[in-house]
Amino acid sequence: MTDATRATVIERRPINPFDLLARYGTVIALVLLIVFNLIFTTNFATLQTLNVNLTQVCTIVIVAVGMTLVIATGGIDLSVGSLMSISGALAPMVFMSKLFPIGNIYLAVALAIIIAVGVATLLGLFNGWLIARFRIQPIIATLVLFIAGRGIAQVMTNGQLQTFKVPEFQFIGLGRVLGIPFQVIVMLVLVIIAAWVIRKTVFGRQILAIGGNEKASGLSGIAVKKVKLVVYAVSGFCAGIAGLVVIAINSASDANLVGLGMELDAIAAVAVGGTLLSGGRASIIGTLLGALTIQLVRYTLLANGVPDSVAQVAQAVIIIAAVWVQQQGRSA
Amino acid sequence: AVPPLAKKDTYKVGFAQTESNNPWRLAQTASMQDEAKKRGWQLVYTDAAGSAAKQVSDVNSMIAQGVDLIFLAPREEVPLIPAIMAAKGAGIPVILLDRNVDQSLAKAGEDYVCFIGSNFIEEGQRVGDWLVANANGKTNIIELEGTTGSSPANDRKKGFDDVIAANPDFKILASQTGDFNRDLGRQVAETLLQAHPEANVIYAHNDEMAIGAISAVEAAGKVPGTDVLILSIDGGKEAVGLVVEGKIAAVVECNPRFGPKAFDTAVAYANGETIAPMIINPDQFYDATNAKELLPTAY
Amino acid sequence: MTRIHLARMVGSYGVLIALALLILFGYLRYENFLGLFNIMSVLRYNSMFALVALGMCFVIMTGGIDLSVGTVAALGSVAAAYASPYGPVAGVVAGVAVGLVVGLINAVMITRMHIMPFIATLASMLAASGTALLLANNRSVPVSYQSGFTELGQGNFIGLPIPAIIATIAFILGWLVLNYTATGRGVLAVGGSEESAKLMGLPADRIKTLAYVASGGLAGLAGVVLAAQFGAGQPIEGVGWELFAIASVVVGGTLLTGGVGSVGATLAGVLLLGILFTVLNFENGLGWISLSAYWQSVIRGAFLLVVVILQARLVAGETTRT
Amino acid sequence: MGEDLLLAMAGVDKRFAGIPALIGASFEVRRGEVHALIGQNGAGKSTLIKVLTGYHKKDAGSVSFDGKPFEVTSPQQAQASGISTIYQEINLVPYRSITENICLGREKRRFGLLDWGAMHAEAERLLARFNIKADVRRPVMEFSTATQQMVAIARAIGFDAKLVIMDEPTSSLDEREVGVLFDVIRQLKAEGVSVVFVSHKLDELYAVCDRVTIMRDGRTVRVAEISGIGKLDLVSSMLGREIARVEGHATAFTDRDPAKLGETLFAAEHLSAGSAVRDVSFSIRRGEIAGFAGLLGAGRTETARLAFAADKRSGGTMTLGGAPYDPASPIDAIAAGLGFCTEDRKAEGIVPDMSVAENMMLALMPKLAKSGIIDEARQRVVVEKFIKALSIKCSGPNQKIRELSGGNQQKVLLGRWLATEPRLLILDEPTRGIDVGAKGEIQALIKSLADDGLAVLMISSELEEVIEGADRVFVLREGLTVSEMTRAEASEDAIMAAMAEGSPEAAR
Ligand SMILES: Nc1ncnc2c1ncn2[C@@H]1O[C@H](COP(=O)(O)OP(=O)(O)OP(=O)(O)O)[C@@H](O)[C@H]1O
Ligand SMILES: Nc1ncnc2c1ncn2[C@@H]1O[C@H](COP(=O)(O)OP(=O)(O)OP(=O)(O)O)[C@@H](O)[C@H]1O
Ligand SMILES: [Mg+2]
Ligand SMILES: [Mg+2]
Repeated sequence: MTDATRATVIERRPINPFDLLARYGTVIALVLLIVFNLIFTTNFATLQTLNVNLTQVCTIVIVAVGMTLVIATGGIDLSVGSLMSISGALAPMVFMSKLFPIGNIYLAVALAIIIAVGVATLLGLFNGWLIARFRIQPIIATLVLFIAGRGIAQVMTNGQLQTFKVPEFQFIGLGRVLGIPFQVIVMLVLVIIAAWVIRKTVFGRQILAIGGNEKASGLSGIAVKKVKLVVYAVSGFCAGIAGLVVIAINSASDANLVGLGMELDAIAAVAVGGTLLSGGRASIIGTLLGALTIQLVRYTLLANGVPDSVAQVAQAVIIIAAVWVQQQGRSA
Repeated sequence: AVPPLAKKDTYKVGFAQTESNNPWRLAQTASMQDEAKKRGWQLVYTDAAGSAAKQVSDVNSMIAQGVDLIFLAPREEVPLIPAIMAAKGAGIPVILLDRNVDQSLAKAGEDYVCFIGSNFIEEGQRVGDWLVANANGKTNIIELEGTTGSSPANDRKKGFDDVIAANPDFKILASQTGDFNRDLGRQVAETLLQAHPEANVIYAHNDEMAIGAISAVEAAGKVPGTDVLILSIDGGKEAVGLVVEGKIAAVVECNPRFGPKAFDTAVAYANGETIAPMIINPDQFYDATNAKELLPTAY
Repeated sequence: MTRIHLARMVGSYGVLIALALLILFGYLRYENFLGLFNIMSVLRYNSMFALVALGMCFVIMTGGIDLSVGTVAALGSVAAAYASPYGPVAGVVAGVAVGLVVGLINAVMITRMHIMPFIATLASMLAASGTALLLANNRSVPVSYQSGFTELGQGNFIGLPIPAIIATIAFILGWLVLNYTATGRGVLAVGGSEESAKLMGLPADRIKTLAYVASGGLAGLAGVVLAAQFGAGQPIEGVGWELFAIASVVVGGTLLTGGVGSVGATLAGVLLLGILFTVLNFENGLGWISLSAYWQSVIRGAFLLVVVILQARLVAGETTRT
Repeated sequence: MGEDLLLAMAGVDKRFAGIPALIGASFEVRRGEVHALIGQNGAGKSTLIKVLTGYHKKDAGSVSFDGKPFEVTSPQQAQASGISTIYQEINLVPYRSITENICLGREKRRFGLLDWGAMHAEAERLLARFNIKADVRRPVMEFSTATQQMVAIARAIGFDAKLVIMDEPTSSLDEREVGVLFDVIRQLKAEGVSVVFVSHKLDELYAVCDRVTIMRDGRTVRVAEISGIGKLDLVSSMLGREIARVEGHATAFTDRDPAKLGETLFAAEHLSAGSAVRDVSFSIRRGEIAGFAGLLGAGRTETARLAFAADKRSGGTMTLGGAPYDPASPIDAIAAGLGFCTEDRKAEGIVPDMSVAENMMLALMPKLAKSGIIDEARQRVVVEKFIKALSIKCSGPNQKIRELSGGNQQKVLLGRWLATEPRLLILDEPTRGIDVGAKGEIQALIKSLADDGLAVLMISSELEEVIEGADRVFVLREGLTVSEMTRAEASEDAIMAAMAEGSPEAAR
């Protein structure tokens, strides 16, 4: 590149401070939070703190990965929390042989995982079917399972807590590989796959195209319905996995509570991560950072003894600030 | 005065439950339903899903259906008053279960028959008293509160905190809500243990959060019962079992099996007996000294 | 070729037909279902949701959404409870005022800071809840029974529950505003195509601001009714009201994408979903099957499913061009 | 001279994200004149207008209107000050009725409430000026693009404005309707209203305008009396270079050798769907450009959509390459070798937030991918080839398509289909809203594609384009094929006659 062309490039795109803020806004927020904690929060700079935060953020990230894809198509999935509870209710019923007897515990656990995640995926597919086939608006279509899904899980278990001690299964939530919690590995794998799909595959591009202009996508030969079906199924799949992680850590499955409020946490993580709710864009890494930011905010408030009521207000302010800063960079 | 209850062989009674999202409530509902079945009474059951407003509307629909008597487990002290008054106006006696209502607005023996239940403040006090007596130098407390704004959370906190305030050796390092929820209780305990490594007592407002706290303590590489004393309220079987194992140090019972007492009271009222305005359940206290022996009787 | 008209009519009349069928079902199956006591109690209770849904309806017609209505109602009830000793007017002013303030904050975030309504109101939902708990010190705040404030919730006027009268007046005003004022038409225009509306010279931001402020104010008013009806400001009430309101609005045929909507059908939607609860309660009372609360949510979900699928099919049947 | 100036803009600068769209542009309009504003795609015409009406904020410059300095921050204020505007992309609210679209912003009231009766009457009255009778209570989205355009114009006229700005009002109108519009413009002029008229159709300028301002690359390069400037002069000022054109041709289509046409590639018999398409039959041969002519709403777009399976047909059969062709969706159509460039660029063409490259690769992407993974390198080659071949003006393949001017967006979409190497390419209004330079390029391109054996179905409301470009013309009227003409038969008079009153019998 010659000096002259470089000069014109700079002339055309002057560096905008907000641009930087927007692109790295979430990272900057994260760094600021960490610095704050290093100064004010006792016992912060330890490996255990990292461990606590990573394991606590896992389920949100896993769900938010699916949510990011859904949102990229211009949709939304309110049912994720309920799907988590269904998956969480089903798995113990299988591996504790409540549904049918299974001799081998490894087989039982494998079946439990497959059935639980499979059902969640199918229910996600059902969401997609409502949306693609009947053109029901996503908020309403997924509101159906948001309401009914938890009810189904509660009916299945009669609302009772299922407790268990099955280390083979609980490895999902408590195990470690090379010192890294297994659930964190699951989370990272999902994040990497999803980021790769969005960036590098035809499917990813089609998701973004549908979110950007559904009619144009259809006329360009994209199987809009199929893509939507798959995307909602993936969201169900992620919720199914997240449900298993939650019950594995707690050695108990409570259909009433597993995944309660998860939809809002996941959506907030996606938004703070810089993905527009209107569709057409997706940043999986952003979602990861968004979730980490929200998690760290929570950690900070809890660790410093801020009462719940004040913490709610603080979280609200921080979500808005994060989203606003990103918006600034875009519109400038 | 409270409307009378005619003497009959069987009754159609209402039970307005607050919510069904925790084991304690489920046990309470089951106890009521079993008792109704045993006596051959018809039970009209509603669930307010945690909303006081919906509970009032539930009571109203029971009134519309013409039940003979209403068992009400009020969500809150004040907002359920209109329901009690509506029932009274419709000539239907009401018996309150497990939570009372504001006595300045409605009175037992006048607006409703009576209150049967536990005293949440006292529960907190009993835990506090036990800790003061058995602390063995463990004085740095983390408190896991119930759902913010709910009356058991407020009262169990008040009872406990008052005892602690009177004993200057003890210190509450942090007090945060775990929403009566095992998963959240665990997460909050993890965070608070991390921020306050010197903590050696965890007081949880219910069993679920206490069990979550055990996981948190173990995840932090500490031994529950040895490094950290865990205290709880409710005293379900799982928790009492953990007392036997030594993971929970002590737990106050808050027995949800209301059925027999509630129905007996209704029959007594129909018979014209005088009913005490407050019937407090005798609740157990479990610790290492008695847990093993009492485990079979825990609910 | 009145596809859109037909679709809209199906949306509006469909919900009315469903409502009529549900009421008929209740009347035939249960004793006292149409008894005076039950009617009054259903109207009294559902007025709060009607107020919230009315505001939501306007917001949705602009193409937005307001998730904060439930916790704003809770906040409003706390404010009204504190003001209740000074009489009903003071209570109303206090409750509505906090609602208006939150609505204004929502509007500023959405129109000035260009934050998506879903996120903006999600944040204010959290913030309003936190503020309500702070104000109320985590407890219910009893209202004054002496000042006449509770009449707003518990009283009757010409034989009708006062909350129902308040809601009816609000809906008549809402209907007039939507159909007979420039602002009302502007709401639909902005929802239909914001850019077009702006280029046409409509004050899009002002219209959206009005919608969110109205929604906040109505939620605050619902909070006043809540406090008056149950005798306490309740910081933890209002959970899930936003979803109930959204469902009512959509069942009433209003498009979530904005631009098309009906105030009357929204009211029918509220009653439809509200009466469903009552029907479930009565069904339990029959003693045939004791529906646990869990089955109730499954049934409610299934009911919503049937209604929206029917609606979608009727609309799709009339629309060929994709 | 100064006192009869209604509008004077001088030294106007406007940048988008640092990229200049206007550089010291100036623009003056006298009272009671019809003033043409022309320039290539992306010259800055629409931007200049949006700056004037306060939709965009200008970075520098001065504006005076009606003798006073003019500072507005919203279209609403501009409207209130007497400037009413029809923007380039039709800007109506689709779900709302014609009446609302016409009367929004100046509602009629009685007792403080809207007087619907009076508003409907007003809407009907205004539409009547354009010889349009329509149920004004129905949502505008139910009407054809042309009617919508007329509604937008009626709306603008309805304000008692001193200045009416029309940004490419005729791009979706047919000749008859353009005639009606010109009558209205002349009436306005007679009433002393000034009109700014933006168009790429040069003949129209000569028909109705008094003066012309020419823009190029964000600058005002020339202002002249229209009577004092020749077409060639006009075009070369616009393009900034001398151009030689074949006299006697209004388009870039040159004569073609009928002998080169191959056998029939595509044939449709008795297509029908709803009331828009009742009975349409046509065929296209290899290497042939078939044209669809017809008035607006004749059903041309609908027919094309049926062939592409964008809509379901209710009757009729189709063959492709001799074999039965029965696609279930656009996916099948594309697989069979069809391409379809839609008339509504904004709604059905571009994905605004995606880059030029991504937009262009949308249809081809699956083919260029290896087991579902995008092959960036191969894509880049294709994209760069088409950017060059179509001379698309953009900062690079990664620029967002929404930042491009309308004409350049259209070229990207053309590239999207050409990249799939189709056998039959359907082009619905391919040169709508495109400047003469680009238009000529696109027309020449269509011709050379056909010369290479591609079958093209071209729908155009510009008669010249159909007459000079098409080897065979099918005339549609009210959902029926009413006439089929060879190049030799297709004269302007013959087509117009068929469009207006042809009957199906004449077709065979
Ligand atoms: N909102 C916008 N954001 C970024 N760039 C823009 C925007 N609007 C216009 N531009 C750019 O400004 C320049 C001028 O565009 P404008 O639409 O004014 O051209 P035009 O003369 O109206 O062209 P056409 O004849 O194709 O309509 C173009 O380079 C275009 O890409
Ligand atoms: N979205 C729509 N809703 C209702 N009717 C429509 C719609 N689009 C087109 N029509 C009707 O279908 C008929 C054919 O329209 P079509 O767009 O195919 O005409 P066309 O000849 O292609 O004209 P144009 O030049 O406007 O594209 C017209 O009567 C029109 O009013
Ligand atoms: Mg333009
Ligand atoms: Mg057309």
